[in-house]
Amino acid sequence: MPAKERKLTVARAMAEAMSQEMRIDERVFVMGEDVGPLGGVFGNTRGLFEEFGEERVRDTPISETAFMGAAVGAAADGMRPIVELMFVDFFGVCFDAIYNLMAKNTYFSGGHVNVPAVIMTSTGGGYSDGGQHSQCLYGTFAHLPGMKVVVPSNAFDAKGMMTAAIRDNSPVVYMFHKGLQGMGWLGTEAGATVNVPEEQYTVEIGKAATVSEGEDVTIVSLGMGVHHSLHAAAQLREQGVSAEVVDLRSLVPLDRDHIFNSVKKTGRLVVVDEDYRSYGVSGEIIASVVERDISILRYPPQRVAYPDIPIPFAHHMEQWALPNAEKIVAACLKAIQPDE
Amino acid sequence: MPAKERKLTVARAMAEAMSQEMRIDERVFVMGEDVGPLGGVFGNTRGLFEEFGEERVRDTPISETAFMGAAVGAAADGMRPIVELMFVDFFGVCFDAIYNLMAKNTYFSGGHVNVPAVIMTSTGGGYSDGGQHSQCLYGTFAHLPGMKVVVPSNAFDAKGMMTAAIRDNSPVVYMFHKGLQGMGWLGTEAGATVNVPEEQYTVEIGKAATVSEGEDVTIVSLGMGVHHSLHAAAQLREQGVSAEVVDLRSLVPLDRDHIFNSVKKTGRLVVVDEDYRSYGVSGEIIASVVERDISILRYPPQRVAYPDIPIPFAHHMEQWALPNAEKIVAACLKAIQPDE
Amino acid sequence: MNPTLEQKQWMYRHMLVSRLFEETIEKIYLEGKTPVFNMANGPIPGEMHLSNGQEPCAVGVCAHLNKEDVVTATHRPHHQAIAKGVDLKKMASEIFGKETGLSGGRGGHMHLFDADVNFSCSGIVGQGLGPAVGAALSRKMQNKAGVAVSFFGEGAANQGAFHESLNLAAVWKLPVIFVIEDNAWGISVAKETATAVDRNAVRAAAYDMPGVYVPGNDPDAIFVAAGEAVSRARAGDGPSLLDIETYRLAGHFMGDAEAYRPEGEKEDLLSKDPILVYEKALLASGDLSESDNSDIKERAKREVDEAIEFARESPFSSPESALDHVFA
Amino acid sequence: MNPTLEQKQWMYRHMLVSRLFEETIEKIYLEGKTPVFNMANGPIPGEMHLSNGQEPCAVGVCAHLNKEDVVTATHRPHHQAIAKGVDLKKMASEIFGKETGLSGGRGGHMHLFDADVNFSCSGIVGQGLGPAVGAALSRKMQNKAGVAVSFFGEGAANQGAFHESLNLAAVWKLPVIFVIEDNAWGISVAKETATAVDRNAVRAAAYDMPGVYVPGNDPDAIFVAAGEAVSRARAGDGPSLLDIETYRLAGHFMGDAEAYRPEGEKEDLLSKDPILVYEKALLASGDLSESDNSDIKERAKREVDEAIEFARESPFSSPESALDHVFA
Ligand SMILES: Cc1ncc(C[n+]2csc(CCOP(=O)(O)OP(=O)(O)O)c2C)c(N)n1
Ligand SMILES: Cc1ncc(C[n+]2csc(CCOP(=O)(O)OP(=O)(O)O)c2C)c(N)n1
Ligand SMILES: [Mg+2]
Ligand SMILES: [Mg+2]
Repeated sequence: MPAKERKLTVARAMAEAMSQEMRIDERVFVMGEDVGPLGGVFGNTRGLFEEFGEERVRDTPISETAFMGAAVGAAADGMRPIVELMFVDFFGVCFDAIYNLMAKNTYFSGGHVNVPAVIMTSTGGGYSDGGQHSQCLYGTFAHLPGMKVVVPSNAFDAKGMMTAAIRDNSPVVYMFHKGLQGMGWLGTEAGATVNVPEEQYTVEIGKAATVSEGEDVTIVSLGMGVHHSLHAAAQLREQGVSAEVVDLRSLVPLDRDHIFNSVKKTGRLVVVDEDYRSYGVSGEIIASVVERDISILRYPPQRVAYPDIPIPFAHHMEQWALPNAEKIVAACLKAIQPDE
Repeated sequence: MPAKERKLTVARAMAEAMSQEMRIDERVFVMGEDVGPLGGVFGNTRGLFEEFGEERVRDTPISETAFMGAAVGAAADGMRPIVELMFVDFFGVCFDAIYNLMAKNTYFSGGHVNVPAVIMTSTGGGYSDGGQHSQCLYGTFAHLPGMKVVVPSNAFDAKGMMTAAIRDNSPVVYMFHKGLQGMGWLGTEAGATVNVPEEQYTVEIGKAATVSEGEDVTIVSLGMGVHHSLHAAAQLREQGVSAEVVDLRSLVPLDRDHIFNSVKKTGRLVVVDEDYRSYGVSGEIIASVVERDISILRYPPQRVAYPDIPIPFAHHMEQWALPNAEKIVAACLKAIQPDE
Repeated sequence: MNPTLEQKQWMYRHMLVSRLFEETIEKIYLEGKTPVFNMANGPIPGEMHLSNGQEPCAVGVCAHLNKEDVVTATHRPHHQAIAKGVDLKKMASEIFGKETGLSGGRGGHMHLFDADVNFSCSGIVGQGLGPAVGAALSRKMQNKAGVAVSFFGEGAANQGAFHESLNLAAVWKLPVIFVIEDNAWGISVAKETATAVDRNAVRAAAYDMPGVYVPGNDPDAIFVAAGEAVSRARAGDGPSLLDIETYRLAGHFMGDAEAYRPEGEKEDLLSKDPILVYEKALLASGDLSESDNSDIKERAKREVDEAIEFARESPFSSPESALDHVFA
Repeated sequence: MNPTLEQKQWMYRHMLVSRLFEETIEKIYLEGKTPVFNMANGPIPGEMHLSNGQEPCAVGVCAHLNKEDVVTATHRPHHQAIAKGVDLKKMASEIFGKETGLSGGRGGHMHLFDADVNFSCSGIVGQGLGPAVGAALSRKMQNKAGVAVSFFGEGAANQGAFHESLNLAAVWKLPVIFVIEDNAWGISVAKETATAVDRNAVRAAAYDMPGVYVPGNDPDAIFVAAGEAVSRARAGDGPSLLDIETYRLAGHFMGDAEAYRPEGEKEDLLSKDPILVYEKALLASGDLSESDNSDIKERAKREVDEAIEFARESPFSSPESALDHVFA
């Protein structure tokens, strides 16, 4: 199979990026729970232990405070740790080391200390894992200064952004969605498993991408939401509506220009976010457009976001609450021509 | 001095509310670091130890994870704990117990378990306490479902909302701004120290208040920002501009109607927030208005918020970055008539 | 104090109910997940952590507890819930996500709450310790009967919450018992690579509290150690730590290939199945007659069958009711 | 191993510099804060945590360290910074919030970073332990010389970070030394009401590492204990815990009324000022001549004066430069 046609899952793309970078940069190492022989609960470190051994691929105790803190100390001392926080939901046991140290030490040191660490963490629900294993928390991480925050939606970006994240001299929080990983046991959105070049490359952090061009409405999303949005765009096309889908890819830095230019073209905005609705990504995207020029929006912007409720276990409740293509279609139609 | 003319600091108003409720409800108790004989680093538990003793006013070890968790367990078992997190900046060491348990147990239990706990925590900077002791983090708490979040701006609200918070059967995060506390050693915004009735009363959680009426522009703010906004409104009045100032008081629930109605009247919106600008309160307020009806806003809404940078120690840098009346005046003028 | 005949039979029966319950859940869990295993499918979606092999810890401790006593448990909670007397029908129904479940399906297998018997559990490692301390504090302050028990794994003993909670319980001398179910694994990570000491019991000294190691995964031995700890707590003498050797006979969760286990471990553990060992011992000592045994087994089977049937036949709540119960 | 004469004089001198520095800072801190004490005013605004009385811990440990060794310190960092060799001018300037400060004024008194000597500190209790473990890991993985030392208070020993970090350092056998400066107080909370054990040294057993209690607030005794721990770390034999008795001669921060102290405690502590005690001992033993002593004092005063002058005269950076250095 020629290289350009090689399809990889997001999990394998992540592992490949790490492995290729570890080959050329001795300072890079991986730590976290079950990242060793198991290869990561979500498969993204598979093969690394076998290739690099237990020194550079370290299983940790269930001590997130210690190993996140250790990542800060190791990064400040010249290493380039990649640390896994197995589920983003666990951030509450170790966030101090992340948001007060990893994110701020460069600033506090006046630029004299860099903290080139990558935190990779799984997000998202949809498979009934209950309210402590299904959250996205994109807004939580993006709100606090000093960390870059990226959210790849497919394997190509996953590899390129992982390489970029490892090479970045600032801390990067790399949030991957479980439903895109390509782990059989979780079910995978097919669109996430795409062609991935064998060679190393980077996808610039801070740049959004238009993944489907359109004229009538701009759908801004990230991660799993991009796929729902693409499905919605396909359905809309059948109804004669041309939707443009923007994949944010990076929340910090946020590509405000890209969003603005798309909305300027279409005049309508729908934001799709699997994170909680209020005080998060969806509000910021909307505000960032209207504070710049409110006249470009013809009708009220719409949000398709997770409601402000904990995530219920039961399949039918959770699915009811999650964003999906149907809700996005309805929101787009409303954004285009609200019934007044 | 007749009761209605009795002025109290926010700190004393908080202590009075707790003490009055503790007298009539045996289940209420206070715990945290230095809440006992010291009376709280910010004075809000002064006198409680003397009145209620060490059983009900408990100094804790510096073990936030344990005592926040303990608050959850005690509340579920019928007590009504008031817990102090000395600075909100410390949430990173104990957030799991807060956002994953305190906030979600009612939901996870299908309503069979209540967690009537109050977390009181100090916010805000302005006195050069550096980047780990000056944050607001309003957006961080308000983003996550299951906790009510209140932010009083003066002693009257502080007392009434504390009483309401203690009586609420849901967890309430009570965020008080250090610059409003009335602790001499911190400097205090004079407008926060107001008349407070001696008797018990409640201020309903979830209702915003218009603290200054106006016609030309709506300034929405909370906590310390309310005072900056009032000063700005006074300056604007001299320039012939009539600004309406809305004090949110509560972030969760958010009084969207109140905000909307004010903006509908004035046609212009400025949001003032000492928390970090992106993915926080300011974006949510703006989005909540425009998603409902974009036509009521004549010009782009403006934000005066803390930039997306860690908080610098040096006085001149910090003051430069903080919201203040001058910035609000400028934003209002821009909101009213942008130079295009 | 050694268990009485009645207590032994109680422990045996509850171990059996737990085992049978999980064996049934295990089968149902796989419905809709074959040939392609996708966690999102079937009547019971999501993660499923079974406790087979760890039943002795639950019964040995809970044999000393009443309804009023508080238990906080973990992501692997079935055996503890059953030993604590959680309503089996509502529990099964919750695991199916049904309206008649403990929480109407909002919690699920990792979030079982039964306020009637003061049981709760949760999904983050080490999360239950603080709440147990708080429940114990509540009892002490209210001068109300009842102790609190927090169950957790040896992996959780490396969380900060362990340290903070044990210290807090000790300085406030609270009626709480911390119970480590040491199954030697935290998912794929072996205890010896994660924990600096051979036995977590020694860590009790860091909090000036008794720490007892109980080897053998034996209900009677656990009963004895737990009895002392519970009495101590009831007498107002403060907290204790129990460090119990146990075995996880299955994977961390269903779908776990268990490739990380050393060769032969699984077979060895299965050969030491604590329920079979206990059954044999009870029969040999005469604490259990053959006919008692079949009665107990039948009763256990009936209870489990009824619970599962109840769950199967219960309706789902309306999807929109997902919005309910966010606040009190 | 006991300190040599040179090492004793080094320790004495660095204690003096620290004390003098803080006495000077103390005066300047109060400028603009009288008659009304408002933390926001004066040339040095914000919180100010002095370390007077705790100098022996810093010098006794740092006497064994080189530039390459890593130190993470706390909200009370001056003595440690000085003993570690942080540039005194830049440090003073940082405390004044000036452009020539270690971080151009972005960090301040609780966030002193000097990469040249691998020193950093921070404001959240227990925050430095994990980073010290990470620095030690870095050295081990890179096969580079250097150990890491984390200083913290006895109050911090009740944080989860303590437990997790000591365990992690032990299982990975890292060259790190955990140093508790036990001044008996965490703000107004006495150690005996917050800590379940009399001496934190016993907690080392929970991580299978040596734990040494050093009474007396005595530089020489600390030197000896620290020497062993540092040698152990350099030899690749893993981490240690030092639990040092010390005194906080001032309030928790400036402005603290210290009403929580039992009567007489303050006077008692002041009468045991470790620098005076050490000075006397050195003079008595002949390890310090009167003329050496005045040389040392003069040199210390000069250093401090120069540093303060440098800070005073340095310009502020531009306010907008607050936007710089958020990212690398
Ligand atoms: C704070 C936190 N970290 C990691 C996890 C993921 N996780 C779930 S169970 C588990 C292993 C727990 O091991 P142990 O405490 O020994 O309990 P066991 O599963 O063996 O019963 C891990 C790492 C989690 N749920 N919470
Ligand atoms: C996690 C956290 N909790 C609380 C505080 C507030 N605080 C600052 S210093 C301090 C006391 C620390 O005591 P100790 O560790 O003994 O150090 P000492 O001040 O005595 O040097 C407290 C509670 C904090 N900074 N961080
Ligand atoms: Mg285990
Ligand atoms: Mg102390």
